[in-house]
Amino acid sequence: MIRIQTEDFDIGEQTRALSAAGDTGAIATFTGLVRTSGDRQDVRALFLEHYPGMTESVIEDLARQAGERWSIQAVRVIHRVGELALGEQIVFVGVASAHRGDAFAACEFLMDALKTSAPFWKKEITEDGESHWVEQKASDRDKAEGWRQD
Amino acid sequence: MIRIQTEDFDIGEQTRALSAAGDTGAIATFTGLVRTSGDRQDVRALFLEHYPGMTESVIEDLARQAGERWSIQAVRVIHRVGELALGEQIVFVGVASAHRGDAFAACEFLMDALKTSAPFWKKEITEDGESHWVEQKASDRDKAEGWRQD
Amino acid sequence: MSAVVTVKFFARLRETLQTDELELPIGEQATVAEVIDTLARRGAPWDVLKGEQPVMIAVNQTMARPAHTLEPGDEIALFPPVTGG
Amino acid sequence: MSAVVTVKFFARLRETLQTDELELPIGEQATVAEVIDTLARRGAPWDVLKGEQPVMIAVNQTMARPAHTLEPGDEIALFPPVTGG
Repeated sequence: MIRIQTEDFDIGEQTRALSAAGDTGAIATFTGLVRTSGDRQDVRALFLEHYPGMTESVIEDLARQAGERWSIQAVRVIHRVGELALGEQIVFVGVASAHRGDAFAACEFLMDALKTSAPFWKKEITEDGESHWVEQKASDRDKAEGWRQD
Repeated sequence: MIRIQTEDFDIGEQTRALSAAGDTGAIATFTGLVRTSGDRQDVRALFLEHYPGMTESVIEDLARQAGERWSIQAVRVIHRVGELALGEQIVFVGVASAHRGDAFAACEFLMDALKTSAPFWKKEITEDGESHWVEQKASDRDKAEGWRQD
Repeated sequence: MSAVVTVKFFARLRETLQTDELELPIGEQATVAEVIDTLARRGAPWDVLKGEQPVMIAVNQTMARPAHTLEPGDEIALFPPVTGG
Repeated sequence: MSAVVTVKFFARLRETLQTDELELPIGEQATVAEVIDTLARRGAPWDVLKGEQPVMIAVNQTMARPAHTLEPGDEIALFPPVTGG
Protein backbone atom coordinates (compact mmCIF):
# COMPACT_ATOMS: atom_id res chain seq x y z
CA MET A 1 0.00 0.00 0.00
CA ILE A 2 1.52 3.29 -1.14
CA ARG A 3 -0.24 6.53 -0.45
CA ILE A 4 0.59 10.18 -1.16
CA GLN A 5 -1.75 12.37 0.87
CA THR A 6 -2.15 15.69 2.65
CA GLU A 7 -3.85 14.12 5.71
CA ASP A 8 -2.01 12.83 8.77
CA PHE A 9 -1.81 9.08 9.51
CA ASP A 10 -1.97 6.87 12.59
CA ILE A 11 1.02 4.58 13.10
CA GLY A 12 -0.93 2.16 15.31
CA GLU A 13 -3.48 1.67 12.52
CA GLN A 14 -0.72 1.21 9.93
CA THR A 15 1.08 -1.36 12.06
CA ARG A 16 -2.12 -3.30 12.70
CA ALA A 17 -2.73 -3.43 8.94
CA LEU A 18 0.82 -4.77 8.46
CA SER A 19 0.41 -7.43 11.14
CA ALA A 20 -2.65 -8.80 9.36
CA ALA A 21 -0.29 -10.06 6.64
CA GLY A 22 -0.21 -13.80 7.26
CA ASP A 23 2.76 -15.27 9.08
CA THR A 24 4.19 -12.02 10.42
CA GLY A 25 6.74 -12.20 13.23
CA ALA A 26 8.40 -8.83 12.82
CA ILE A 27 7.33 -5.31 11.93
CA ALA A 28 9.89 -2.56 11.44
CA THR A 29 8.64 0.99 10.96
CA PHE A 30 10.15 4.37 10.32
CA THR A 31 8.38 7.68 10.83
CA GLY A 32 9.89 10.98 9.74
CA LEU A 33 8.81 14.19 11.47
CA VAL A 34 9.28 17.89 10.72
CA ARG A 35 12.16 18.72 13.05
CA THR A 36 11.51 21.54 15.47
CA SER A 37 14.97 22.97 14.81
CA GLY A 38 16.32 22.40 11.33
CA ASP A 39 19.43 24.03 9.89
CA ARG A 40 17.69 27.39 10.23
CA GLN A 41 16.20 28.62 13.48
CA ASP A 42 13.30 30.58 12.00
CA VAL A 43 11.51 27.81 10.09
CA ARG A 44 7.84 27.56 11.01
CA ALA A 45 6.66 24.96 8.48
CA LEU A 46 7.57 22.87 5.45
CA PHE A 47 5.84 22.77 2.10
CA LEU A 48 6.13 19.52 0.14
CA GLU A 49 5.68 19.39 -3.63
CA HIS A 50 5.68 16.14 -5.63
CA TYR A 51 5.32 14.75 -9.16
CA PRO A 52 1.97 12.92 -9.12
CA GLY A 53 2.09 9.58 -10.86
CA MET A 54 5.87 9.30 -10.96
CA THR A 55 6.07 9.39 -7.15
CA GLU A 56 3.80 6.38 -6.80
CA SER A 57 5.54 4.40 -9.55
CA VAL A 58 9.03 5.10 -8.11
CA ILE A 59 7.92 3.90 -4.66
CA GLU A 60 6.16 0.85 -6.16
CA ASP A 61 9.41 0.00 -7.89
CA LEU A 62 11.42 0.39 -4.66
CA ALA A 63 8.95 -1.88 -2.85
CA ARG A 64 9.35 -4.44 -5.64
CA GLN A 65 13.17 -4.23 -5.30
CA ALA A 66 12.87 -4.71 -1.53
CA GLY A 67 10.69 -7.77 -2.12
CA GLU A 68 13.36 -9.26 -4.39
CA ARG A 69 16.22 -8.68 -1.93
CA TRP A 70 14.55 -9.63 1.34
CA SER A 71 11.87 -12.02 2.51
CA ILE A 72 9.04 -9.64 3.31
CA GLN A 73 5.28 -9.98 3.50
CA ALA A 74 3.87 -6.48 3.32
CA VAL A 75 5.05 -2.92 2.81
CA ARG A 76 3.19 0.30 3.58
CA VAL A 77 4.51 3.70 2.58
CA ILE A 78 2.73 6.98 3.28
CA HIS A 79 4.21 10.31 2.25
CA ARG A 80 2.44 13.56 3.02
CA VAL A 81 2.50 16.61 0.73
CA GLY A 82 1.41 20.24 1.15
CA GLU A 83 2.13 22.41 4.19
CA LEU A 84 3.30 20.66 7.36
CA ALA A 85 3.92 22.40 10.68
CA LEU A 86 6.89 21.67 12.96
CA GLY A 87 6.56 18.33 14.72
CA GLU A 88 4.11 16.89 12.17
CA GLN A 89 4.59 13.45 10.62
CA ILE A 90 5.93 13.54 7.03
CA VAL A 91 6.59 9.98 6.05
CA PHE A 92 5.89 6.43 7.22
CA VAL A 93 7.56 3.24 5.99
CA GLY A 94 6.47 -0.05 7.54
CA VAL A 95 7.61 -3.55 6.61
CA ALA A 96 6.22 -6.89 7.84
CA SER A 97 8.31 -10.05 7.66
CA ALA A 98 8.65 -13.44 9.30
CA HIS A 99 12.12 -12.36 10.51
CA ARG A 100 13.39 -9.16 12.09
CA GLY A 101 16.63 -8.84 10.08
CA ASP A 102 14.68 -8.69 6.82
CA ALA A 103 12.12 -6.25 8.25
CA PHE A 104 14.83 -3.86 9.47
CA ALA A 105 16.92 -4.02 6.28
CA ALA A 106 13.99 -3.56 3.90
CA CYS A 107 12.59 -0.66 5.98
CA GLU A 108 15.91 1.21 6.06
CA PHE A 109 16.57 0.52 2.36
CA LEU A 110 13.13 1.87 1.39
CA MET A 111 13.61 5.01 3.45
CA ASP A 112 17.14 5.69 2.14
CA ALA A 113 16.15 5.01 -1.48
CA LEU A 114 12.98 7.09 -1.22
CA LYS A 115 14.98 10.12 -0.06
CA THR A 116 17.11 10.18 -3.19
CA SER A 117 14.83 8.81 -5.89
CA ALA A 118 11.19 9.67 -5.16
CA PRO A 119 10.24 13.02 -6.70
CA PHE A 120 9.40 15.10 -3.63
CA TRP A 121 10.77 18.57 -2.94
CA LYS A 122 10.78 20.38 0.38
CA LYS A 123 10.53 24.12 0.92
CA GLU A 124 11.14 25.69 4.30
CA ILE A 125 8.76 28.48 5.23
CA THR A 126 10.26 30.94 7.70
CA GLU A 127 8.64 33.19 10.31
CA ASP A 128 8.88 36.22 8.01
CA GLY A 129 6.73 34.47 5.38
CA GLU A 130 9.68 33.87 3.04
CA SER A 131 10.47 30.40 1.78
CA HIS A 132 13.41 28.59 0.25
CA TRP A 133 13.97 25.17 -1.27
CA VAL A 134 15.91 22.62 0.74
CA GLU A 135 19.10 21.25 -0.88
CA GLN A 136 19.70 17.51 -1.19
CA LYS A 137 22.23 16.25 1.36
CA ALA A 138 25.39 14.43 0.29
CA SER A 139 24.89 12.10 3.28
CA ASP A 140 21.53 11.02 1.82
CA ARG A 141 23.15 10.25 -1.54
CA ASP A 142 25.85 8.24 0.24
CA LYS A 143 23.28 6.23 2.22
CA ALA A 144 21.33 5.36 -0.94
CA GLU A 145 24.56 4.43 -2.77
CA GLY A 146 25.42 2.09 0.10
CA TRP A 147 22.53 -0.22 -0.88
CA ARG A 148 23.75 -0.72 -4.47
CA GLN A 149 24.48 -4.31 -5.38
CA ASP A 150 26.95 -4.10 -8.22
CA MET B 1 10.76 3.95 29.51
CA ILE B 2 11.11 0.22 30.04
CA ARG B 3 8.12 -1.90 30.92
CA ILE B 4 7.57 -5.62 31.51
CA GLN B 5 3.86 -6.33 31.49
CA THR B 6 1.19 -8.89 30.73
CA GLU B 7 -1.09 -6.34 29.00
CA ASP B 8 -0.99 -5.51 25.30
CA PHE B 9 0.30 -2.14 24.07
CA ASP B 10 -0.64 0.36 21.36
CA ILE B 11 2.14 1.24 18.93
CA GLY B 12 0.50 4.54 17.91
CA GLU B 13 0.48 5.64 21.55
CA GLN B 14 4.10 4.55 22.03
CA THR B 15 5.25 6.40 18.92
CA ARG B 16 3.41 9.57 19.96
CA ALA B 17 5.17 9.42 23.33
CA LEU B 18 8.51 9.09 21.52
CA SER B 19 7.81 12.01 19.19
CA ALA B 20 7.21 14.28 22.19
CA ALA B 21 10.95 14.04 22.91
CA GLY B 22 12.22 17.47 21.83
CA ASP B 23 13.88 17.81 18.45
CA THR B 24 12.81 14.48 17.01
CA GLY B 25 13.12 13.98 13.25
CA ALA B 26 13.12 10.19 13.12
CA ILE B 27 11.39 7.36 14.94
CA ALA B 28 12.34 3.74 14.26
CA THR B 29 10.25 1.00 15.84
CA PHE B 30 10.29 -2.75 15.98
CA THR B 31 7.37 -4.92 17.01
CA GLY B 32 7.67 -8.66 17.49
CA LEU B 33 4.60 -10.86 17.14
CA VAL B 34 3.82 -14.49 17.97
CA ARG B 35 4.20 -16.12 14.56
CA THR B 36 1.20 -18.04 13.32
CA SER B 37 3.45 -20.83 12.08
CA GLY B 38 6.62 -21.37 14.04
CA ASP B 39 8.95 -24.33 13.68
CA ARG B 40 6.13 -26.58 14.85
CA GLN B 41 2.70 -26.60 13.23
CA ASP B 42 0.66 -27.36 16.32
CA VAL B 43 1.62 -24.41 18.54
CA ARG B 44 -1.40 -22.52 19.86
CA ALA B 45 0.28 -20.06 22.22
CA LEU B 46 3.51 -18.98 23.89
CA PHE B 47 4.21 -18.64 27.59
CA LEU B 48 6.90 -16.13 28.55
CA GLU B 49 8.76 -16.35 31.85
CA HIS B 50 11.26 -13.73 33.04
CA TYR B 51 13.59 -12.83 35.92
CA PRO B 52 11.95 -9.80 37.55
CA GLY B 53 14.42 -7.09 38.44
CA MET B 54 17.26 -8.40 36.33
CA THR B 55 15.19 -8.03 33.14
CA GLU B 56 14.65 -4.33 33.75
CA SER B 57 18.27 -3.66 34.71
CA VAL B 58 19.65 -5.52 31.66
CA ILE B 59 17.41 -3.50 29.33
CA GLU B 60 18.27 -0.24 31.14
CA ASP B 61 21.91 -1.07 30.58
CA LEU B 62 21.34 -1.81 26.87
CA ALA B 63 19.50 1.52 26.49
CA ARG B 64 22.44 3.28 28.17
CA GLN B 65 24.87 1.56 25.76
CA ALA B 66 22.72 2.63 22.81
CA GLY B 67 22.79 6.20 24.11
CA GLU B 68 26.58 6.11 24.22
CA ARG B 69 26.97 4.75 20.68
CA TRP B 70 24.32 6.76 18.85
CA SER B 71 22.77 10.19 19.09
CA ILE B 72 19.30 9.35 20.35
CA GLN B 73 16.66 11.24 22.30
CA ALA B 74 14.31 8.64 23.73
CA VAL B 75 13.96 4.89 23.96
CA ARG B 76 10.85 2.87 24.84
CA VAL B 77 10.95 -0.88 25.37
CA ILE B 78 7.92 -2.99 26.26
CA HIS B 79 8.16 -6.74 26.71
CA ARG B 80 5.13 -8.84 27.54
CA VAL B 81 5.20 -11.92 29.76
CA GLY B 82 2.67 -14.66 30.52
CA GLU B 83 0.57 -16.50 27.94
CA LEU B 84 0.33 -14.95 24.47
CA ALA B 85 -1.85 -16.31 21.67
CA LEU B 86 -0.73 -16.58 18.03
CA GLY B 87 -0.56 -13.18 16.32
CA GLU B 88 -0.26 -11.24 19.59
CA GLN B 89 2.39 -8.55 20.12
CA ILE B 90 5.32 -9.70 22.28
CA VAL B 91 7.86 -6.90 22.22
CA PHE B 92 8.17 -3.26 21.19
CA VAL B 93 11.38 -1.28 20.81
CA GLY B 94 11.10 2.37 19.71
CA VAL B 95 13.88 4.91 19.33
CA ALA B 96 13.59 8.66 18.67
CA SER B 97 16.48 10.61 17.19
CA ALA B 98 17.20 13.74 15.20
CA HIS B 99 18.54 11.50 12.40
CA ARG B 100 17.22 8.31 10.84
CA GLY B 101 20.51 6.40 10.67
CA ASP B 102 20.92 6.63 14.44
CA ALA B 103 17.28 5.69 15.08
CA PHE B 104 17.52 2.58 12.87
CA ALA B 105 20.88 1.42 14.25
CA ALA B 106 19.95 1.89 17.92
CA CYS B 107 16.58 0.16 17.44
CA GLU B 108 18.11 -2.89 15.73
CA PHE B 109 20.97 -3.07 18.26
CA LEU B 110 18.52 -2.99 21.19
CA MET B 111 16.38 -5.72 19.68
CA ASP B 112 19.35 -7.97 18.82
CA ALA B 113 20.99 -7.47 22.23
CA LEU B 114 17.71 -7.98 24.10
CA LYS B 115 17.21 -11.37 22.41
CA THR B 116 20.48 -12.76 23.77
CA SER B 117 20.96 -10.95 27.06
CA ALA B 118 17.60 -10.12 28.66
CA PRO B 119 16.39 -12.97 30.90
CA PHE B 120 13.19 -14.05 29.16
CA TRP B 121 12.35 -17.63 28.28
CA LYS B 122 9.70 -18.80 25.82
CA LYS B 123 7.69 -21.96 26.04
CA GLU B 124 5.52 -23.16 23.16
CA ILE B 125 2.15 -24.55 24.13
CA THR B 126 0.79 -27.04 21.59
CA GLU B 127 -2.78 -28.01 20.71
CA ASP B 128 -2.58 -31.16 22.85
CA GLY B 129 -1.87 -29.08 25.97
CA GLU B 130 1.78 -30.10 26.11
CA SER B 131 4.52 -27.47 26.22
CA HIS B 132 8.24 -27.28 25.54
CA TRP B 133 10.90 -24.66 25.99
CA VAL B 134 12.21 -22.86 22.91
CA GLU B 135 15.96 -23.20 22.23
CA GLN B 136 18.13 -20.13 21.65
CA LYS B 137 19.01 -19.68 17.96
CA ALA B 138 22.62 -19.53 16.79
CA SER B 139 21.54 -16.80 14.34
CA ASP B 140 20.43 -14.63 17.29
CA ARG B 141 23.81 -15.07 19.00
CA ASP B 142 25.56 -14.15 15.74
CA LYS B 143 23.46 -11.00 15.32
CA ALA B 144 24.21 -9.85 18.88
CA GLU B 145 27.93 -10.61 18.39
CA GLY B 146 27.88 -8.47 15.26
CA TRP B 147 27.35 -5.33 17.38
CA ARG B 148 30.47 -5.89 19.52
CA GLN B 149 32.97 -3.07 19.31
CA ASP B 150 36.27 -4.67 20.19
CA MET C 1 3.78 17.01 -39.36
CA SER C 2 6.24 17.75 -36.51
CA ALA C 3 6.26 15.45 -33.45
CA VAL C 4 5.63 17.06 -30.09
CA VAL C 5 6.77 16.28 -26.52
CA THR C 6 5.54 17.68 -23.21
CA VAL C 7 8.11 19.14 -20.80
CA LYS C 8 7.21 19.56 -17.11
CA PHE C 9 9.15 21.51 -14.49
CA PHE C 10 9.09 21.08 -10.72
CA ALA C 11 10.09 22.85 -7.52
CA ARG C 12 12.82 25.50 -7.79
CA LEU C 13 13.03 25.02 -11.56
CA ARG C 14 9.27 25.59 -12.00
CA GLU C 15 9.53 28.77 -9.96
CA THR C 16 12.61 30.10 -11.77
CA LEU C 17 11.09 29.44 -15.21
CA GLN C 18 7.59 30.49 -14.10
CA THR C 19 6.39 27.54 -16.15
CA ASP C 20 5.03 24.22 -15.00
CA GLU C 21 4.55 22.65 -18.41
CA LEU C 22 5.08 23.35 -22.11
CA GLU C 23 4.91 21.55 -25.44
CA LEU C 24 7.87 21.44 -27.78
CA PRO C 25 8.23 20.16 -31.36
CA ILE C 26 11.11 17.70 -31.79
CA GLY C 27 12.97 16.27 -34.78
CA GLU C 28 13.46 12.57 -35.41
CA GLN C 29 15.84 10.80 -33.00
CA ALA C 30 15.92 13.90 -30.78
CA THR C 31 17.48 13.35 -27.34
CA VAL C 32 16.66 14.91 -23.97
CA ALA C 33 19.99 16.76 -24.16
CA GLU C 34 18.85 18.45 -27.40
CA VAL C 35 15.54 19.48 -25.81
CA ILE C 36 17.43 21.01 -22.88
CA ASP C 37 19.79 22.84 -25.31
CA THR C 38 16.87 24.21 -27.29
CA LEU C 39 15.21 25.56 -24.14
CA ALA C 40 18.46 26.95 -22.66
CA ARG C 41 19.10 28.91 -25.87
CA ARG C 42 16.02 31.02 -25.08
CA GLY C 43 18.30 32.97 -22.71
CA ALA C 44 17.61 33.98 -19.09
CA PRO C 45 15.98 32.50 -17.06
CA TRP C 46 16.05 29.39 -19.31
CA ASP C 47 19.85 29.22 -19.25
CA VAL C 48 19.44 27.86 -15.70
CA LEU C 49 18.93 24.49 -17.44
CA LYS C 50 22.61 24.56 -18.43
CA GLY C 51 23.75 26.34 -15.26
CA GLU C 52 25.60 25.16 -12.16
CA GLN C 53 22.63 23.57 -10.43
CA PRO C 54 22.15 19.92 -11.39
CA VAL C 55 18.99 19.13 -13.38
CA MET C 56 17.41 15.69 -13.01
CA ILE C 57 15.54 14.15 -15.95
CA ALA C 58 12.57 11.81 -16.11
CA VAL C 59 10.98 10.53 -19.33
CA ASN C 60 7.50 9.10 -18.99
CA GLN C 61 7.92 9.21 -15.20
CA THR C 62 11.12 7.14 -15.14
CA MET C 63 14.56 8.61 -14.43
CA ALA C 64 16.52 9.03 -17.69
CA ARG C 65 19.90 10.22 -18.97
CA PRO C 66 20.51 13.19 -21.29
CA ALA C 67 21.29 10.77 -24.17
CA HIS C 68 17.80 9.24 -23.94
CA THR C 69 16.13 9.27 -27.40
CA LEU C 70 12.60 10.68 -27.44
CA GLU C 71 9.41 9.43 -29.07
CA PRO C 72 6.52 11.67 -30.12
CA GLY C 73 4.16 12.23 -27.17
CA ASP C 74 6.80 11.56 -24.50
CA GLU C 75 6.45 13.34 -21.15
CA ILE C 76 9.79 14.81 -20.08
CA ALA C 77 10.22 16.20 -16.56
CA LEU C 78 13.11 18.40 -15.44
CA PHE C 79 13.66 19.03 -11.73
CA PRO C 80 16.26 19.65 -9.01
CA PRO C 81 17.62 16.77 -6.88
CA VAL C 82 14.79 15.39 -4.74
CA THR C 83 14.46 16.17 -1.02
CA GLY C 84 11.51 14.16 0.30
CA GLY C 85 11.25 11.88 3.29
CA MET D 1 28.54 -18.53 61.56
CA SER D 2 28.44 -19.84 57.99
CA ALA D 3 27.73 -17.39 55.20
CA VAL D 4 24.70 -18.06 52.99
CA VAL D 5 23.81 -17.31 49.37
CA THR D 6 20.48 -17.59 47.56
CA VAL D 7 20.32 -19.62 44.34
CA LYS D 8 17.43 -19.09 41.92
CA PHE D 9 16.51 -21.28 38.94
CA PHE D 10 14.51 -20.32 35.87
CA ALA D 11 12.66 -21.86 32.95
CA ARG D 12 13.65 -25.41 31.95
CA LEU D 13 16.13 -25.60 34.83
CA ARG D 14 13.49 -24.63 37.41
CA GLU D 15 11.17 -27.30 36.01
CA THR D 16 13.83 -30.03 35.89
CA LEU D 17 14.97 -29.30 39.47
CA GLN D 18 11.42 -28.64 40.69
CA THR D 19 12.97 -25.81 42.67
CA ASP D 20 12.73 -22.08 42.08
CA GLU D 21 14.99 -20.95 44.89
CA LEU D 22 17.17 -22.34 47.70
CA GLU D 23 19.68 -21.12 50.26
CA LEU D 24 23.16 -22.57 50.44
CA PRO D 25 25.97 -22.12 52.97
CA ILE D 26 29.30 -21.14 51.34
CA GLY D 27 32.90 -21.06 52.51
CA GLU D 28 35.16 -18.03 52.26
CA GLN D 29 36.22 -17.08 48.70
CA ALA D 30 33.72 -19.57 47.27
CA THR D 31 33.09 -19.24 43.52
CA VAL D 32 29.96 -19.81 41.47
CA ALA D 33 31.67 -22.89 39.97
CA GLU D 34 31.98 -24.39 43.45
CA VAL D 35 28.33 -23.72 44.20
CA ILE D 36 27.37 -25.45 40.96
CA ASP D 37 29.64 -28.42 41.81
CA THR D 38 28.11 -28.74 45.27
CA LEU D 39 24.60 -28.83 43.83
CA ALA D 40 25.49 -31.19 40.96
CA ARG D 41 26.93 -33.70 43.47
CA ARG D 42 23.43 -34.22 44.84
CA GLY D 43 22.90 -36.55 41.86
CA ALA D 44 19.91 -36.63 39.47
CA PRO D 45 18.23 -34.36 38.57
CA TRP D 46 20.84 -31.91 39.94
CA ASP D 47 23.58 -33.30 37.70
CA VAL D 48 21.85 -31.41 34.88
CA LEU D 49 23.87 -28.42 36.15
CA LYS D 50 27.02 -30.14 34.85
CA GLY D 51 25.30 -31.75 31.86
CA GLU D 52 25.35 -30.99 28.16
CA GLN D 53 22.91 -28.09 28.22
CA PRO D 54 24.63 -24.75 28.80
CA VAL D 55 23.85 -23.02 32.11
CA MET D 56 23.96 -19.22 32.27
CA ILE D 57 24.94 -17.49 35.51
CA ALA D 58 23.89 -14.17 37.02
CA VAL D 59 25.14 -12.84 40.37
CA ASN D 60 23.06 -10.07 41.89
CA GLN D 61 21.17 -9.79 38.60
CA THR D 62 24.26 -9.23 36.45
CA MET D 63 25.70 -11.87 34.11
CA ALA D 64 28.75 -13.53 35.70
CA ARG D 65 31.37 -16.20 34.95
CA PRO D 66 31.89 -19.46 36.88
CA ALA D 67 35.08 -18.02 38.45
CA HIS D 68 33.12 -15.17 40.07
CA THR D 69 33.87 -15.01 43.82
CA LEU D 70 30.81 -14.82 46.05
CA GLU D 71 29.97 -12.60 49.02
CA PRO D 72 27.59 -13.60 51.80
CA GLY D 73 24.04 -12.70 50.84
CA ASP D 74 24.67 -12.80 47.08
CA GLU D 75 21.78 -13.75 44.79
CA ILE D 76 22.92 -16.30 42.22
CA ALA D 77 20.67 -17.23 39.32
CA LEU D 78 21.15 -20.24 37.05
CA PHE D 79 19.17 -20.49 33.82
CA PRO D 80 19.21 -21.75 30.21
CA PRO D 81 20.19 -19.41 27.34
CA VAL D 82 17.54 -16.69 27.04
CA THR D 83 14.87 -16.72 24.31
CA GLY D 84 12.90 -13.52 24.66
CA GLY D 85 11.95 -10.93 22.07
